[in-house]
Amino acid sequence: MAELTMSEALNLALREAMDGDDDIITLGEDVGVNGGVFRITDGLLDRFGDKRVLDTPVAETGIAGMAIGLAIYGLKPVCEIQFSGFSYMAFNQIEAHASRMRWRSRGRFHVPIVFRMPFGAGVHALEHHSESKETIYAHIPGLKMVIPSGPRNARALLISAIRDPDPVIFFEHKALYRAFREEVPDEEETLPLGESRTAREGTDLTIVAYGAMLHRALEAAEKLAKEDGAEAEVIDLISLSPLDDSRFTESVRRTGRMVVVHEAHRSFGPAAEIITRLMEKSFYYLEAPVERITGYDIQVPYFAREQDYLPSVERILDGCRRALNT
Amino acid sequence: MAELTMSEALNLALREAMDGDDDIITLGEDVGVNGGVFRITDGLLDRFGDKRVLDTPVAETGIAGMAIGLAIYGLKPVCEIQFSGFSYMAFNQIEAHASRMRWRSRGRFHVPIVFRMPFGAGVHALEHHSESKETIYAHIPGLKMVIPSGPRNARALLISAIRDPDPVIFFEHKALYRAFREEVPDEEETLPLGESRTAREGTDLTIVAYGAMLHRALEAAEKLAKEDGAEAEVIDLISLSPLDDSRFTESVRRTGRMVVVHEAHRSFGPAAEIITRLMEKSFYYLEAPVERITGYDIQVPYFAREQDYLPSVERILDGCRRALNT
Amino acid sequence: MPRVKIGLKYQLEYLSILDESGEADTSLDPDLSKEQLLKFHHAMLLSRRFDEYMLKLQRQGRIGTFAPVKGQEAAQIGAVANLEDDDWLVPAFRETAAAIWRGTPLSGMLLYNAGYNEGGRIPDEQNDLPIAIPVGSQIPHAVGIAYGCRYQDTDRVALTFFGDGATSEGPFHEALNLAMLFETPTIFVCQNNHWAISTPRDRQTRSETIAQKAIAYGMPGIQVDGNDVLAVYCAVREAVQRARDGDGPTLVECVTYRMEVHTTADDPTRYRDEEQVEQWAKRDPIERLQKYLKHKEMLTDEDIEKDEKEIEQTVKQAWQDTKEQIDALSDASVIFEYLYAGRPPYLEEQREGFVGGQDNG
Amino acid sequence: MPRVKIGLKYQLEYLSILDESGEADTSLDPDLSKEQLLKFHHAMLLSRRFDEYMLKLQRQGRIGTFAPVKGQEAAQIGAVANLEDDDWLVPAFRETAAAIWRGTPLSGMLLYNAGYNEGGRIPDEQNDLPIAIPVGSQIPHAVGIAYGCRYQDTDRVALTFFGDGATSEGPFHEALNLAMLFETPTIFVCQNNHWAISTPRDRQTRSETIAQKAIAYGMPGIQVDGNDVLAVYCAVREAVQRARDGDGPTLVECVTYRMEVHTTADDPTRYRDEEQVEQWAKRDPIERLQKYLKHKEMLTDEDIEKDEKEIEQTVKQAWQDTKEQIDALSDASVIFEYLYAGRPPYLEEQREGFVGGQDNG
Ligand SMILES: Cc1ncc(C[n+]2csc(CCOP(=O)(O)OP(=O)(O)O)c2C)c(N)n1
Ligand SMILES: Cc1ncc(C[n+]2csc(CCOP(=O)(O)OP(=O)(O)O)c2C)c(N)n1
Ligand SMILES: [Mg+2]
Ligand SMILES: [Mg+2]
Repeated sequence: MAELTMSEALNLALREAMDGDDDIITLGEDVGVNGGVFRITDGLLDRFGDKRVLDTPVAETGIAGMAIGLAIYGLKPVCEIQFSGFSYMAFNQIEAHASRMRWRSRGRFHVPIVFRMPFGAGVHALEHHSESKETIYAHIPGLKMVIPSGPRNARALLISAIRDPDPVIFFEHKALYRAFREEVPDEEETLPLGESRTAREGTDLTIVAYGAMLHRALEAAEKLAKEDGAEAEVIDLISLSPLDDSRFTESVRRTGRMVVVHEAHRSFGPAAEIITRLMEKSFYYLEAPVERITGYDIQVPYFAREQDYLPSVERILDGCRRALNT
Repeated sequence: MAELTMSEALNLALREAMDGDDDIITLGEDVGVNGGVFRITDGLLDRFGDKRVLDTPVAETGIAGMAIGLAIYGLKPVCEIQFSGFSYMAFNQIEAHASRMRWRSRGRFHVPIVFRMPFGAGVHALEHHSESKETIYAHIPGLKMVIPSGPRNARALLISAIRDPDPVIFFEHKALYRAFREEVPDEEETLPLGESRTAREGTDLTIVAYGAMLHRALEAAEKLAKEDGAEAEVIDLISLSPLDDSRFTESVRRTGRMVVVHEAHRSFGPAAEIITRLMEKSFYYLEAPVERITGYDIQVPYFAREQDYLPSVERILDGCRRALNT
Repeated sequence: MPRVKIGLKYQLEYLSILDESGEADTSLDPDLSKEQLLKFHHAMLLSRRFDEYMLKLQRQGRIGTFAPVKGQEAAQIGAVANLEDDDWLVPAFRETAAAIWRGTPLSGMLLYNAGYNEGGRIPDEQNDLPIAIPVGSQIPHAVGIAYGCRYQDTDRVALTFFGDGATSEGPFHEALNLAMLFETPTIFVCQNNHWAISTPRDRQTRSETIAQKAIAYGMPGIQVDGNDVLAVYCAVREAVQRARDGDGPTLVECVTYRMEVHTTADDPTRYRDEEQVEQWAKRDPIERLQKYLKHKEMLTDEDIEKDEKEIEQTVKQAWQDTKEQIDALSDASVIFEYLYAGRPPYLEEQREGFVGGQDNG
Repeated sequence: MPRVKIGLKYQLEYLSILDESGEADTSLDPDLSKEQLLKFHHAMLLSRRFDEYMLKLQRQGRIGTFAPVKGQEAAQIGAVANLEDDDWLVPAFRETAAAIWRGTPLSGMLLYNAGYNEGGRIPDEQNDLPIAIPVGSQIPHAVGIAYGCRYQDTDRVALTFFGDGATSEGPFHEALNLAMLFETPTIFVCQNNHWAISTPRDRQTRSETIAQKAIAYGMPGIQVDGNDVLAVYCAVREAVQRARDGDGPTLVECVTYRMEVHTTADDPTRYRDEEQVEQWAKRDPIERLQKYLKHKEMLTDEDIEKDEKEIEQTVKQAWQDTKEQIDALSDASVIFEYLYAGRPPYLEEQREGFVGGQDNG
């Protein structure tokens, strides 16, 4: 057992996966000599050589398109898109080809690619470096969309994503990279994609969150317990697609109340889908309107005010209280 | 008053707008000599010359980026993206620049661009020619997203969109281009963006739809009236962004039941936002779970089976009956 | 060296072997075997007739929109004739002749054009990608595939087709640059057919040739007479050889002409002069090859007639097969297949709802 | 004409006027006025010192990440010095020197780098676009703007800056092609500073020069010594003249060097040799200009010292101003501004919730 940060855990996952499988190739801007701008690919070039760790030019469409070719050929590319805000440069490749190759070829080809992308606000970064537009990817059939919440599950999920036979959009929250350490087992660990987890048990209210906001949700839950004596169950979604709607549905059947938290924009954001699934599956169990505590429908402000954009623990707590008191 | 098809009405709108304002420039693939692959720009080149009607190379990023430059300079470009399925080639320009230029420059610049795009299934087209991914655009702050449902409102909305000081994604449903004729007044008509309309009045149930699905919703409403004696109110959303949530909310306060219809994919699609807004604003008025009748979470099948993908009148009717009978 | 000329590494060339009357430049004639040449001829003729047949079917409403290949047979056959079976082909959407050469069943293409996803399946063992519709978007795939070929120490190559219009798209640019950087064994074959729907070649780009775009990447480029199957064959042969030898990619521009509508949804009378089409008809690649073959006494009018008859049968049979395949197709619930390796729960619910005739939330 | 060489229209050239010791090639020296040359010098020096000051502020945690300009002052000043006030400038994200020349207040740049959106506002009447971060994405804007200039029959031009890395991106390609097709008065200035974060120039593209990429569009291109402000000035002057005369766009490659970190989040010791940096230090654009000016007896060490002092004051004052501006900034609810011309109801609800300290649905 080692105590790792999420960035170390992701690095470990890549190393482990690549150690065990020569078909895995890592490519992207600055992933080789520089080890990635967040050092997630640190040491891979030395270990695996420049045939397996490709420093590419600044060309997201080319990177994604080349990765699709690699995958069709039979390899397993892991692309780093330097920031999710630049993935739109490659959006056509992802929408038109990665998501459809299995389908278009009726199973003749499939594209086991992982598109790794740092996302999210809170690290004092520049414009386009703080986006949370996971909705866009979650909406596209044929893609999977995974968001780990800490070192241990990040490592397990990345290995699973690399082995998954389908394209996975893998969002890594920048604010979590070095936020805390967690025990990560020495032996390999995987986690199924498409399954959420219960991060905290509770009986009075269900909070659904993921990524960095999970930790604010947990903090709010602790405060709620201390200050209001109410126990919130906190669900960590992990996968937005496939969306595991069974766990939160089951939870709300017990608690009757739900708060959904994310830093993506509010309108047409993930919370809407989660709330709708709940309504479809557990309408009559709901005792109060669901609250959504989200990023606003504005661009993420530059860093002096990025916290004003993000759901704060206070906002989450207020949402919980409204849900509890109606 | 002339009886026009929607394609004729859109052509009229472009002509009228360009007649009155030299700053309006139309650009896109095949929009000049060929008059557009759907003939929406027919005759514009002859009338306005090749300085105002630009046949571009096949380069969506370039088209969108050039349009942004034109708009910053002070002109009012109307871009045709040949099919919405190819707009992803320009997605970075739209997300990173069109939607943000006012914001990034603190109002110094703004970009009054209309991105016209045919979308939707039902005309026996090829792959990528039948998409309905309006969610993606509706989710992005700084964009407006408009979808007309017939000749008369298409003409009025296009003129409003062109005059709007902000970027508007204007989705034109291919199956409506020549589906029917409607009286279009001789004098200019505009419609405010961000306002929905009531397409049919009713008291028992509210159906929310837009684009081509509006007409299926209306058909279902007629059947429902005839076969079940229930009167559905049908709301035509028109704008997805800004989303007018007041009209359908008000309607459901009267009817207590809602069915949302769209051909976009189901998960993380527009219905989720509509349902969530309703829940946030009228939770206690809801007498039954809201039904969503949508395209499935699959790629639109090739044309022999595209109708299997689309919400049929039957599916809508079933949804209405479920909403009424629970 | 204050103001000096910069010498460029690669010199562009133009290659043509067969002239319009079918006369070959003897110094360049690759002297292919009769068998090989007749195979070219048969494939080009079959492709032409199949194309014409599909156009008829489309006009009768039996199949949907498609992009006719007429006029571009030499550019396609001359190119893919250089590939081994397990080399890779990455087409755009107008490569009917190439697909025929590679072994794609005609009935599969018809099924595709009749609107059934099943038609998109490429036979196992045939290393061809399905049709790619977003212009230029397939080009980077040929870089990744070719990289894979080298990575696994094979001498396989990847050849990709695209049009003059596609060269204006970003993915073309990014792909060629990547291919040079990683020295992938990719052959980029541009079929410059002078049109991108209604946009003529000289409104697509101001470069005098498409071939010279290779210079932007330090890549060798060559322009060939694309209606001359021998010239295309020889130019692509060089490019394939270079790729197999580990010397990286090449851009080959085939100058040809789209003799038909862009697709069956298009009306070229709106934007192009019939005269230009007539001029190009004189350079027809099939006629030219026939003249050459007759001159070489490898082909007679009787041979052609025989071939034509056989082809007529093949094509009709293909449509028969397709109709039977359509009749035998299982129910429409196949639309829920091939999204993922497995079907996630929400999708299974949707499928069940579809099968059961009711929407599942 | 079976196998023939294709002649290319444009001959590429390399231009250099000042050598590394500050000696000018007299046949090429543009003989600028003393006033003009001292203005260059002042702007370059101010830019250098401002950059260094910002680096200090960043290291002290007072401002956030930014991209230092050190080493590229000649490439920027030499280029923008050709613009009239109402010409347009379309920068990327490293154009501090150009912004200074154009009149952007230092305090605005500091405010931006301190994380306040207010810093992004360009003064009215200054036709500069805000910083564009997605690499290469700003290039097409300079085509549209330049089109507008011609459309309204002005002789204004648009000049855009981008890096060597940006030339690998699709938007670069699409923009240059469009500019040639519509003959827009656009000047494309590539600052080839040899690095794109950790990727060296020769791993960015295999073309021997960036300038030759112009050939792909039939566009004139030229490579210049980007640390030679006179060479940059002259090359861009030609390009601007061509643009004003209605003769379309030009690609100018300025060969220069990024002397600092990529951004303050970057650690170049991981990927580059200090030796290379030292080599380039000998070609420093400011020193070179100073030698030239001294040689011409237009500048003395005392003049420089005086200028340095003045600059020190200017820079410190700018930071004072910025701090005051920050203190005077209104509450954070400004984050709800400038999304649209008006504020739609749902957004107003969100703003009200924010101001009132509670979430509004
Ligand atoms: C990205 C994209 N934009 C637009 C279209 C519509 N479209 C289909 S073919 C075509 C022209 C392509 O021209 P070219 O590359 O020369 O190929 P050709 O049709 O001549 O074979 C266009 C614009 C498309 N399919 N994809
Ligand atoms: C589309 C996009 N991809 C990646 C990045 C991250 N990034 C910022 S600068 C840079 C390198 C740019 O190199 P170059 O164009 O040479 O400009 P320079 O930094 O040398 O000024 C990269 C990859 C980005 N900003 N935008
Ligand atoms: Mg073409
Ligand atoms: Mg650089």
